[in-house]
Amino acid sequence: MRYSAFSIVKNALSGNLKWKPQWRQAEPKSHYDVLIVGGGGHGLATAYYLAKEFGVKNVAVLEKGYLGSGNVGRNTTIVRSNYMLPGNEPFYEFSMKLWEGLERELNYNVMLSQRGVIMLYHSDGQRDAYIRRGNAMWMEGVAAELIERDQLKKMIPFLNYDHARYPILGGLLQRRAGTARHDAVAWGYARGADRHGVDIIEHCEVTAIRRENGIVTGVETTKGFIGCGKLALAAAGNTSRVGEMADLKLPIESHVLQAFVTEGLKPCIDHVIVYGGGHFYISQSDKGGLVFGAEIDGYTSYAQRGNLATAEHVMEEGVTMIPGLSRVRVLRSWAGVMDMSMDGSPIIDRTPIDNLYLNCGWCYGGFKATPASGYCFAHLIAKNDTHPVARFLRLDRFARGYAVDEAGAGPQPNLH
Amino acid sequence: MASLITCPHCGVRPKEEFAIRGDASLLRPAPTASDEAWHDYVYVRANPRGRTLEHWQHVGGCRRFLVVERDTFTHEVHSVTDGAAFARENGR
Amino acid sequence: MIRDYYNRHALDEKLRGAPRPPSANHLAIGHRQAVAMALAMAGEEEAVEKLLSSTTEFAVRFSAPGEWLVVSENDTPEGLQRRLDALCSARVYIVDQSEARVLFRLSGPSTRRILAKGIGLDLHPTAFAVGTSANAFCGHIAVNLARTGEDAFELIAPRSFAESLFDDLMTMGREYDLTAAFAA
Amino acid sequence: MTAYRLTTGGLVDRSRALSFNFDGRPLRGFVGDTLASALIANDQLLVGRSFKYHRPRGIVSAGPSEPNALVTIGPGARSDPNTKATVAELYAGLTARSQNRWPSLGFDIGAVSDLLSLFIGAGFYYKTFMWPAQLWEKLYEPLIRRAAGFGRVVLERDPDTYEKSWAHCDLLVVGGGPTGLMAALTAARAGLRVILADEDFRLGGSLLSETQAIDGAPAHVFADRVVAELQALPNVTLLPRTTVFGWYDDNVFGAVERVQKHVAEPLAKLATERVWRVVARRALLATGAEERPLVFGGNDRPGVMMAGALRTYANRYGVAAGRSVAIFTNGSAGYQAARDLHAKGIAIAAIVDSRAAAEDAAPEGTRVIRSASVVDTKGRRRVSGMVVERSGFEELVACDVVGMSGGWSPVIHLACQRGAKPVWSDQLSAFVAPDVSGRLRLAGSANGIYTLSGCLGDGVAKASVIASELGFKPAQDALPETGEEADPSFTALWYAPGAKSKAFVDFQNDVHAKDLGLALREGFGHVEHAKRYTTSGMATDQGKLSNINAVGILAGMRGVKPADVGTTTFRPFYTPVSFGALAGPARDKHAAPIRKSPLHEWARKNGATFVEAGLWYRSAWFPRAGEKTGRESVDREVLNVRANAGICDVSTLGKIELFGPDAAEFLNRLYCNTLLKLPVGKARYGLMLREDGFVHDDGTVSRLAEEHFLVTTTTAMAGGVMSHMEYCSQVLWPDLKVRFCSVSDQWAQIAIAGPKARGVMQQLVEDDISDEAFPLLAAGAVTLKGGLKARLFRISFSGELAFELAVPAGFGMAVADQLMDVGRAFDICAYGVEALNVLRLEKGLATHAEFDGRVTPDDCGLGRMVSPHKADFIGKHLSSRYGLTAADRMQLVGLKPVDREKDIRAGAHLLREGMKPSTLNDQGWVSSACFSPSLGHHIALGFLKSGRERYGERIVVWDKLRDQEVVAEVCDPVFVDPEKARMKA
Repeated sequence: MRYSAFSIVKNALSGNLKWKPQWRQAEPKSHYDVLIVGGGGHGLATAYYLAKEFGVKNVAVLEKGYLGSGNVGRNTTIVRSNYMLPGNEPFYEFSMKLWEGLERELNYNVMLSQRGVIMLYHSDGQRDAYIRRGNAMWMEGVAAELIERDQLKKMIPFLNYDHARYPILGGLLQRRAGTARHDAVAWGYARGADRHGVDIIEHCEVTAIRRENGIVTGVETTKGFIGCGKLALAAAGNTSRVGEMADLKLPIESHVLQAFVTEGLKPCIDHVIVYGGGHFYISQSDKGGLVFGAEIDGYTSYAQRGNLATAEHVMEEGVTMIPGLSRVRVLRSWAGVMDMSMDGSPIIDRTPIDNLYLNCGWCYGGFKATPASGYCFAHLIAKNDTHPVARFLRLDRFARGYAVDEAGAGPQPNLH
Repeated sequence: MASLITCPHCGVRPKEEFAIRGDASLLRPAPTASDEAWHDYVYVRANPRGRTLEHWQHVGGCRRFLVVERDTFTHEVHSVTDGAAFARENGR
Repeated sequence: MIRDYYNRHALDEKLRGAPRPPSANHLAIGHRQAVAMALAMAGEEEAVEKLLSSTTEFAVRFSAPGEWLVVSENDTPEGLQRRLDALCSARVYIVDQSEARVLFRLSGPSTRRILAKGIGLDLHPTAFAVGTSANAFCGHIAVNLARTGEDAFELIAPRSFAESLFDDLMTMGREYDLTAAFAA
Repeated sequence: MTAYRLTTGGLVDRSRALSFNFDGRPLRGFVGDTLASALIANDQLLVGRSFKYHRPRGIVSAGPSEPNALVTIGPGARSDPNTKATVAELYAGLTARSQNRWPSLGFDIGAVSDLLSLFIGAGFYYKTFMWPAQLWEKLYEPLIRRAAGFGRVVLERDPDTYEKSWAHCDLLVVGGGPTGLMAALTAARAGLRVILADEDFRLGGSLLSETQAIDGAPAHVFADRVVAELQALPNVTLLPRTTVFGWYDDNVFGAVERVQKHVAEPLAKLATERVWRVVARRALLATGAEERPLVFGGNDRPGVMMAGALRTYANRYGVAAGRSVAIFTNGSAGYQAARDLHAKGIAIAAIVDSRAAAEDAAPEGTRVIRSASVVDTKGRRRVSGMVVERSGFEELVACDVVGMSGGWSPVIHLACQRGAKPVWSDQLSAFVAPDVSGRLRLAGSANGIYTLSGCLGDGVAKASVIASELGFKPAQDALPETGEEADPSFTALWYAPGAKSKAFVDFQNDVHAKDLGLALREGFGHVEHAKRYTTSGMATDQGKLSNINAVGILAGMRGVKPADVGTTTFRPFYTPVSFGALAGPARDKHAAPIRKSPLHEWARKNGATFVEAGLWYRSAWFPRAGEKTGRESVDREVLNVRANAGICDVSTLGKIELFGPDAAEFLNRLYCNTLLKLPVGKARYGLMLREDGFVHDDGTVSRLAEEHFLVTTTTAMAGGVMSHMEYCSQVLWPDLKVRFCSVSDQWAQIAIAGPKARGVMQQLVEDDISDEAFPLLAAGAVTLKGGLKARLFRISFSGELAFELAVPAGFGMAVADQLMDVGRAFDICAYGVEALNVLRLEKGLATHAEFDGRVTPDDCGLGRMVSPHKADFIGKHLSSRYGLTAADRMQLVGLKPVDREKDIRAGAHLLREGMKPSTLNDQGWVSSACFSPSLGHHIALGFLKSGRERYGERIVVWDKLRDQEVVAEVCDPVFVDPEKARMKA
């Protein structure tokens, strides 16, 4: 059923009883050409592009929980392509472009809101680093603007210009960046993949990877054995656990990142604002809640819950950046398990096992990458060849000395 | 854990007194060890769901690196030992 | 040309002017103590601990295994160094910290409630008895905390943080009319 | 008038009236009222508009689960949006405003959306607004945003203050009702350190609304007695007005105390809110149970309220929500409410009971309609009647309030915040807490025990078990006497069949039963999907009333048990907590501690402009009269250092002293260059790598004695390097005999640089510091004239003849003053970090602008420092990886604009002349740039692919961000005195 204003009216007039499930509850077949482990944004996007762009239709997505129960449903919904390093920027810009056409591509309103992401700077050194980044963006053809303090005051008057511990000197703005409705991304890709024949199998946990002669032949699951021609992992925070089933040695640690939402408020914050004196970032959802977060809790964790000390620190940064937040009440906190890589950048690559493919290491940045991650991973799986924009995101980059270290923090995941 | 760590030197302390360095189960290879050994030491992590050993430095207290044996799913702490003592016992 | 240089206290600016008469809860800022860090040589930790606790000439504060802060009200920094050298010769390295640390002495009936606003330790007398000392965070600042009496604590903070810690303590104590002055 | 204040009764203080204001209307209430009870007393039941359909909404509950009665309280910068009127304690001068309505509460334009509700059901926005794309941000989204949201936030500086406090106890009791009070009392008498927290401003919980007697006294009198005893015990801390909002690992709880939210003008010496971090050996949740609403047609009309709330308003606050109350119930609680209201003289229009048979006693003369359902309500902005359906027949029952009672759900929120899922109980027809750990238990109604005597007894029993576990001996006191009690049973009813109009599940988010049906139809039947698709349970009440009904309805539609549907995840915060409270006092200038150099006052006295550097404030430059820009001052300072002399505060550098027989070996492994043979009395530049081979930090290493070293670090990395050294010494090489200690705060350190530096220094120093006696890189103790012991280092960061003098911190200012005094004859000036930066740039010295965590020593031209002979050092092995040694790596170069008038700025990228900008064509970037007063034009340092082979090449410095392109000449990074003659002078 195609979605449109017309379909809404038509269905309403028949009592809204004729809407169909947005995707089928598929039961697993015995064999698929491609099995994708992980029914989150990346797994579903991969399945969608495999079927739609690369003609691989005999595909199933296996999800151990409910669809979208991982990080796609527990992030702060930010979409941007303001990276500095050549290993990252072309990839994220490719993603940004896919975002811009996603609603029509999927016939699903993911509510992409290009309201602008601004990253504040508080010292000359930080400004110079942002200029370097802004120029790197321009090199890739991505518009960036340096907003100086006076201009910023007009644009965002409620920031802490006068009493801040670290003065707000300006910001780097990407106007095309913004937010999207996170759950809708998962549902939209699921619906799209389903329409192209992909089987989406929820509540189906992979328990083992079966190999014969060094090749993956299928997976054992809670719904029985499922055979496959190629196996693709998009398991985010659970990458190490799934990888272990195939004896993969991975440069990944799972960390917990909290996010928060306030009570609903009338429109007050029109951009995505990122504090440079810490990691704090905030935007307002269309429902009115202020959605925000900051750094990871710091220890490895598979529990989707956070720590009060970190939460308090996030609030400190918040009121330091926007004093007027002080009386706004925080409604809820939640947490996701991040697949933090050793250089803070993702991995989309083959593995030492010929028909096993890997997509992981998304750290904080997985949501914005969803379309490109799916596209590039599908490209890799279908053609056995790396998509050009993902050519630096290789698994062997650490051994070869080509880390893509955006933060310059070195091989300690909790510093990225 | 997550909220409190019992430092063997300073007693029960809140999480914010600690800085977390990472996996404590890794042994620094000999300088002559293979490229692979060095790669694995610096870049590869077992990342278990369950018990793990981690270095937490008590920066707000004695500044010792502690080896915290902890469950990454339940967040239960099983033991906390001094990092140097742990290192000696494990043959460094 | 002989010069006698003036030694400036880190809180000179903060405590300028005539002090208010001390209230029941009072913060006294130490002046002119000698402070040294004693670092036991490898294998000498226990011996040094014993030696340090064998005298009442100075106070000993636990910092880390084999590391203590030694505070003397009577010695000069050089004097303390000599005293410690004599006491534990060849077992310990002594690092003068007299200029690096500022002493805060907090006393009064509300002391525990004031400190609970910044320090995560359980300060109940059964958990942190008189005579106990340890490093801890007070808010965002690392201090050495010692209980010197039922309602008396001593905080030793790095000099560069002294003004910040002073401001924090005064904020923590405002509910109880905390006053502050240099110690007599 | 329908709602009114009863003439007698209640726990409000009728002798103390309070005036307050709602939507501009001056009203009066009493001490002891909540805003909600006072509004009801003033017949103001309509208090807000709903989220999506803008339907008029009234007060539903009497507690924190309130979905509708959200108001903004307080004026201007003190306004608190979305405050639940049902928990807001009334105070004199309170001003409240309704929300989400325009132009007024009575007439709201937004209500037109109610007419469109067929078209804007759950998830409608996912299916439309897609064409044309650019209209989303311009039109649709702003419309949606404006219609959504509730209160308005005033983004102004908050005049109030906040704080935090730690608390430690043997037992934390959450909830001060019958269970909690008895538990606290039992534990306290046994000697435990007890904290009792309750969100209400008065302790007693349900006892304050109870009509049953305890030990022969009214229940609230009993509560007061217990509270008085607890108050007198030294081992008890009572925290009323305190909500425990979260249960965290290790039995740590977060709680927020509203210290002064109930006053118009908070006292300055007190925080307005305080967040408690409670470390509890044991905790007991005595959080009670929540009465469930019923899902029936028209159940959102103002006047439809929880039956228990009606009881509370009548018994505790002495207010009646109406004159003729109808009850719709599925259990005994509805009857209890009817009896209590009836006893207060309020007419009971009818009791509609969904059950066929029940033992419950209705008040005398009350009509009870069994096996019946309410299918609709009537009335405009207030209910005037309800339509009752029984056996296919409909009847309109006139009433001005409908009290609904759908059974009970234990409040288990906190127990489920750490991953364990609630467990369905068939017996209780409710989700109960999972077995979480021995350290947290539930008691009383939270534990599914709904009788008063049961609660009192369970509180005692659980506290006794806990006391015994912790080694205390609880007394065996007799339980308080209670009278006979009604059987608290009910028969679950998730959805009252036959609804004639919208039957709301989630009032605040306007989710009605049909939305759940649509969700299921579209494949969103999983409870998490249904929540996310319909937004049920996502409002400010987090579904405290609605979630259980949503689960029941989904279960019914799916044909399974509620157990099979399960619940969504419970997460902090139990009720919303302000940013301000969670942030506490660490905000604004106090967001991070401020570190001050011992020379801070000296710099200030000399007119310094300060700049933040990590936690420090450093002097940036020292403007003089007539200098209009910082640049002018910096240029003067630089030229003066090159021509005469200058002094600069470098106290903020990290300084660490090391001791021990293995100190040299330790440092030798720590730095990539050789340090083992560093002679006593000498300093050496040291470069430290990370284990991955990239530069970590640089600094100097001085050998003060055979087994005594002093290392310096950069200001930024001081903490990181200390930690790194501790890691290496404790974890990697625990057998090396080395001890170390930070001496950063012990020494004031002053750089004295310039051709006249020695002349100045010799005025102060007793010792001979001639080039012969104290050559370049000499380091050691000196005595200042007058006897002050100091340390002197002949090191230079400016390329000039230079010293660094370290004196005990307290003497720093006096010595710096003296240097300025004696230096006057040598034309000395003070210079700041900006001039320092220009001086180093002219010398091509790398700092953290260059060491960005991605460069190797060789990239910076320091490759020769990496010792090829050492067996091991941090970073040795991985330095040899292909990517770190590739020929096309970017290398540090100097850049000079070909047109000397042009400027170059840091952050620009580098392009070959004539090449198009693209990521592929990117040749490098500018790391630092400045105007060089020594050369009279701009200079820069940058990283350029294979840069060292390209000296002399012209390159485009491409700064698109500022729309600037400058052609520069690639050159050696050392711009001034490459022979180092000046430094060696």
